[in-house]
Amino acid sequence: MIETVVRKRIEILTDKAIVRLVTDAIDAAGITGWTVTPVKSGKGRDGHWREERVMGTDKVFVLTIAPQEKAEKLAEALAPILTTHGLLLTMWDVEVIRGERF
Amino acid sequence: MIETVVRKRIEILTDKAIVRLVTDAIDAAGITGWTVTPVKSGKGRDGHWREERVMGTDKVFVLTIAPQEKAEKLAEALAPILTTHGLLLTMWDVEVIRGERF
Amino acid sequence: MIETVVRKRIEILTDKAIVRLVTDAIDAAGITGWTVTPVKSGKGRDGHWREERVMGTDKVFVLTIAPQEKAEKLAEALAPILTTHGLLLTMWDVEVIRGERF
Amino acid sequence: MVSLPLRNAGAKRIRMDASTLQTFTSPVVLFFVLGLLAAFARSDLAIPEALAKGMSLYLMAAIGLKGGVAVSKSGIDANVLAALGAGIAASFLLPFIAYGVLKGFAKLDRINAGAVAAHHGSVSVVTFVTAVEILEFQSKPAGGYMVAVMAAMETPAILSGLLLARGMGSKSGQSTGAMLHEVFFNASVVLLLGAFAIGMIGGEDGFSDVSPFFEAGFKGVLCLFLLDMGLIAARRLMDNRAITWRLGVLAIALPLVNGALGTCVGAVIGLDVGSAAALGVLCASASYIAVPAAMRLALPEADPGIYLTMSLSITFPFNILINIGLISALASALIGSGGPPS
Amino acid sequence: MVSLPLRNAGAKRIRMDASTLQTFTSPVVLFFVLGLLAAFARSDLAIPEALAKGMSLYLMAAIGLKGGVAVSKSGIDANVLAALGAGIAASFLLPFIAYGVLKGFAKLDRINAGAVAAHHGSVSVVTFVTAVEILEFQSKPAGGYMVAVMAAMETPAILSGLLLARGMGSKSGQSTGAMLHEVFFNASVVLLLGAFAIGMIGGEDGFSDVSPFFEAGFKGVLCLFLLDMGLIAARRLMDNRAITWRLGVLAIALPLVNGALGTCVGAVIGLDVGSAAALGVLCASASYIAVPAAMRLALPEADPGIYLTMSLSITFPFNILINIGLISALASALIGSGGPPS
Amino acid sequence: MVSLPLRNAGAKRIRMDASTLQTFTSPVVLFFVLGLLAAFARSDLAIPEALAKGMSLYLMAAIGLKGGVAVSKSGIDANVLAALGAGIAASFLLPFIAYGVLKGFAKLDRINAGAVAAHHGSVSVVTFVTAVEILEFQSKPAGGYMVAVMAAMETPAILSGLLLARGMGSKSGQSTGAMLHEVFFNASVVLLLGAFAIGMIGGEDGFSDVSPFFEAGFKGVLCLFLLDMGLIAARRLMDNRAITWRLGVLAIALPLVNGALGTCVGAVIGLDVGSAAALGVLCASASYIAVPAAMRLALPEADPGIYLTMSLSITFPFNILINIGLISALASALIGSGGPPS
Ligand SMILES: Nc1ncnc2c1ncn2[C@@H]1O[C@H](COP(=O)(O)O)[C@@H](O)[C@H]1O
Ligand SMILES: Nc1ncnc2c1ncn2[C@@H]1O[C@H](COP(=O)(O)O)[C@@H](O)[C@H]1O
Ligand SMILES: Nc1ncnc2c1ncn2[C@@H]1O[C@H](COP(=O)(O)O)[C@@H](O)[C@H]1O
Ligand code: NA
Ligand code: NA
Ligand code: NA
Repeated sequence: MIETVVRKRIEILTDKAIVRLVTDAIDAAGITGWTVTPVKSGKGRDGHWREERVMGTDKVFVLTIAPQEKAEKLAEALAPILTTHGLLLTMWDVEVIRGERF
Repeated sequence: MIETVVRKRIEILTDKAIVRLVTDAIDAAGITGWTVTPVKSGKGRDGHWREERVMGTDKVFVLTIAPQEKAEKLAEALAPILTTHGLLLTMWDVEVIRGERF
Repeated sequence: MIETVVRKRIEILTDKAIVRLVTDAIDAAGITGWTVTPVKSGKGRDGHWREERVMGTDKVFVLTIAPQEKAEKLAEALAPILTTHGLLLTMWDVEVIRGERF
Repeated sequence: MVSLPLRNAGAKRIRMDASTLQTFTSPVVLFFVLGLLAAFARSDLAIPEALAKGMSLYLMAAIGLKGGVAVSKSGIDANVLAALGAGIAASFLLPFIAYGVLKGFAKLDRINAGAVAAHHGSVSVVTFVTAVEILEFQSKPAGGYMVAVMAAMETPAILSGLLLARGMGSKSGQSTGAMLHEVFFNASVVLLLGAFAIGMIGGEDGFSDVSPFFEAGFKGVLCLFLLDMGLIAARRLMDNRAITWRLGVLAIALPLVNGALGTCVGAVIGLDVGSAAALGVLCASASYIAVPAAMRLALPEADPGIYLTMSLSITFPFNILINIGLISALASALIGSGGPPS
Repeated sequence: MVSLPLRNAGAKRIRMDASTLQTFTSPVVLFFVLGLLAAFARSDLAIPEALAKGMSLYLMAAIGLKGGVAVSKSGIDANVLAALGAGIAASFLLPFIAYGVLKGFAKLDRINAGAVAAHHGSVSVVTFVTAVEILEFQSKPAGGYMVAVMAAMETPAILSGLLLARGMGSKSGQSTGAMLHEVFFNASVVLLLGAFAIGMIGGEDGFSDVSPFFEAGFKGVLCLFLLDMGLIAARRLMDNRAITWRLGVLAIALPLVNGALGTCVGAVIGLDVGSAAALGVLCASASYIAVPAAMRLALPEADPGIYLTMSLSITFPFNILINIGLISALASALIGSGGPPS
Repeated sequence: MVSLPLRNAGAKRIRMDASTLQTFTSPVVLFFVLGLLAAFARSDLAIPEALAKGMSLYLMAAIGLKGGVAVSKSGIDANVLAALGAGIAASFLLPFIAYGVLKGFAKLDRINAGAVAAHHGSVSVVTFVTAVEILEFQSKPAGGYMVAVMAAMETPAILSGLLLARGMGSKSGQSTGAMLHEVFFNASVVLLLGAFAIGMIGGEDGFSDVSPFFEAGFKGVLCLFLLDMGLIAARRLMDNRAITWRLGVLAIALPLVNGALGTCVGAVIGLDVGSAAALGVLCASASYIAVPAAMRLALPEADPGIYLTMSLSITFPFNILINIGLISALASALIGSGGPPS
């Protein structure tokens, strides 16, 4: 059986306009990489939004795989701006192969 | 260390044409929000489909974060139509910051 | 309360050009289906890449739900080419309804 | 079935072959064939979704505008109203015939038969647009008001299909109100009728401003759009698991019969040859955009593998490649290609 | 406020109504209205994101090229420099007025007032483009250099808005350098000025090659783009939860006042009627693309539900449907539609 | 290397400079430069993926159609066959030269040298299209059949590249059948040849219908597409970590040498000046779409950071900005710009 190790997977929903803030925080936490995936629409406490491109209000997911301690470092770095910047952060444990990479 | 709480993350793969059915069910379960992300193609027991837009057979993911009991309420609400409406539902535990929001 | 069973959810980040390799491996592992979702951009040890379409370097996620043993079979089948083909594989446990389907 | 005013039909040779063959040197049709062939050869050629959607919006806006401008010149007369009435009636009634043969001959269950019937009663915008181009090429232009007829024919068939599938009294999962709203305000109806109204308001003058975009580009866009449709239709056919030979036969027989019926009705109510042919094409065509979306909502148990494959992968190519030619020839035989009876 | 050179204003009847009404038979404006109506009727009509983005790039490239070619012919004279100076000053100063009334009348807090003020000082490319079309249609073409004025007006308002929101000394989360870079090299500034430069370098000759694409298609693309803007503006308005009636009033009063101010300044510095009207429209228009993106970055605490809804869902439609007509009429009244004073 | 029929070469001054400089006032090239500059200035300007893909499909369909229509008039003669043969041979053989210097001079390993060699043997559609525009602008139009030559040159280089990287006997992960299918039915080959066939079948008449779309829009679309290519090429170059100076030198030397070789071969086999230059450009150009996709599949161990950066970020801009001008001048010097020898 192939050997896997446990890492944290963190997913951050963020406005496109401030993606850079998030990826800079990931880099600063010493995490090796990140991946951005598109989002179509959503509803939160602010009401419904559509893919309202052209407008600076559309969102993306930034996801990153990191060891526990770096993940916590990232979560702590982002915590203060979660509310002001309207970020949504979730994380959970995943198994990865080639653990030395993350 | 930052404090996190555990919530359920539910992901539902659904035809675009009936997204509304799913998000209405989420709202009805009292969950605060949801996010829709795009899907490109897939294969299931019905065979391969492509991103067959223009046609009403393309799909999206609807994902929502909710406390355990609301998540169960949603799963129960959707269970009867999973097969007829061709939905695919998975859920798992995630950690979130600002638990009072979900 | 609705009954759920535990399955593995596997997510593979791969170049578009070799998606077929991955989905063939999924089929070969006897898994019932898979779903492909788009990716916008990312950064890894090779540096930043954008959605560099037209070029054969853009990526997608392939995700599949499978029982434990089939998931392991798939992971083992892909392990040897993870590095050469630049794949990123993560997996974790999820609950599904209608477990007989996966 | 109907007594037809076959004005000097004896004197005209049915120019079916010529019309049908001409079709195959038109770039529009050739691009469709290219799409079919590329998909059958399993090429990875594909048009991005956003672009295909954009082209279909463009085609609808353009055909709507054109129709509106035409009507702003010709005005609305008895012919227009007769065509509208005939179209609505056809869309409502044709599903009943289809339902009968789908249950009787092809042994479909009630739900699926109703769903398929709705598709064949409703219309395909692209089939209509292609027919309009081919008819113009053959010097038998259809009246501008036929665009409004098309928009009016999208919806009634959905109602009959649901009636047939569910019966009068039954409840659907979706509230009827939501369904009706979806059906009357769906994107293509709104865009077609909206552009039609803009064309009527702006008239020839208003249109001249935007005609380089909406007119000059039209055929080229249609080429690329049909390339995409060919790819999609053929790929779906190759993945097909649900279509029996009986369903395949009906996917060709229905447009043949509906097309002939529609053309005859057009002749009876006094339409000119191009408009009668266009009415025939509308009856022959089967929806593969608006109706599938409505069916997913209102009849989720029905199998898209059946209704989409029939309308998109069999009826649609058959109409584009063969049936438009046949209908055009029939209209000429019935009415004479010299235009409406004077 | 300013003593205006009202040349024979007495002799001219203010042709406000005519100008304003003419607007409503233009297909460009009618498509915008269609978008508004479709969204209010909750139709699912939508333009794919990639396409809308593409259309906005196209419009900016085309307007930039056109302006550059015009300036390659006319050259850069005192008028051009005066218009540039006036535009930059207006973009920098108008937010101060706006900030005052937003805090005083509408009781907005400092951060949100600064953000909204920045939007109203900056410009909307699409409003400008629509105005240029309407002015041309009314035989009062704006000078080609107004494109450069527009590009120059995008940025200063952002700086004033930030100054107002944060005060001089305060720190923002984002480094100022990054913000300035973002502001000066944002996509629309780069594309507008780049295409402008290409137009100047290539001149009439270079442009003739590409004009079928950039000129002939322009109005049609603008139609579809405004259809999309109508859909988006109306949907946002329906989802609105943050706009009080006082904010609504200001979203109309600001473009009215700013537009009049800008037109007057244009008259004072000696611009021809079309260019003065264009300057008025630039002052009246509010950004809903570049500035929101900058504000997300620099003032993340400000609420997009306020600034975007005001500029996009109220000011923008008001400008397209009514204010451009008013400004055009005012410019004619001030300067005379016979062109610049000779 | 080859004895060339230098007809009155003495009497002609090499008009390299003129040709090369002319290039820089063409909007097409200027938009490419704008893209490069915007990316170097780290602007966020970007063309949506779907749109860029759509534009490339449009360009291929248009160039295919145009070529097909041209051949439907001129017919297929010995020249056409000679050009086809020369192109296929060049595509197959040029990788061997490239492989040699890549291993010898730049010290690349076998796998990467084979992959890079395949790219340089194959062709870039956009480089060809740009060259065709520039050659037409210089009144040295290339023969329509060169489109078919281009399509034929896409594939052979892939086979040689794989041969070189893997040797004759070795096994690849992917079955050879799948690879060959991918290579022969890839989107661009199918669309180019399909549109070419449609152009031949429809001829001048069929084309006139769709020419407003495919012809009038062509240069404008090429402008926007090259803007995007400039952005992508420059961004990749800035992120580059894999290109040594030796590789950089080869990414310029290979197109220089291959372009000269191709032009000379064109002259030897008797092509007219435009077609010989086009053959030279095809030899000089390096694939960055079809071949990278094939290499990901067949040689996954090869590094896209090397082959893509070389062909897309160095060879491509070098060809567009400088080499097309050089090749055009060389062809004129060899053959005379007065057309083919009579
Ligand atoms: N730690 C990570 N978390 C999330 N995505 C990653 C991570 N590392 C790499 N990736 C993704 O994998 C791609 C290739 O990574 P690499 O093979 O390291 O160059 C990157 O472009 C990212 O999209
Ligand atoms: N419970 C939730 N589950 C999933 N996504 C959510 C949830 N709440 C909010 N979101 C997403 O976060 C965005 C902003 O939410 P909010 O800050 O509450 O307005 C929404 O548009 C959704 O896309
Ligand atoms: N085991 C699976 N893992 C991931 N996605 C699946 C799986 N099975 C089905 N799907 C997705 O669900 C869609 C419908 O599946 P089905 O209802 O089995 O035809 C497919 O097109 C896939 O996108
Ligand atoms: Na029909
Ligand atoms: Na303004
Ligand atoms: Na080459």
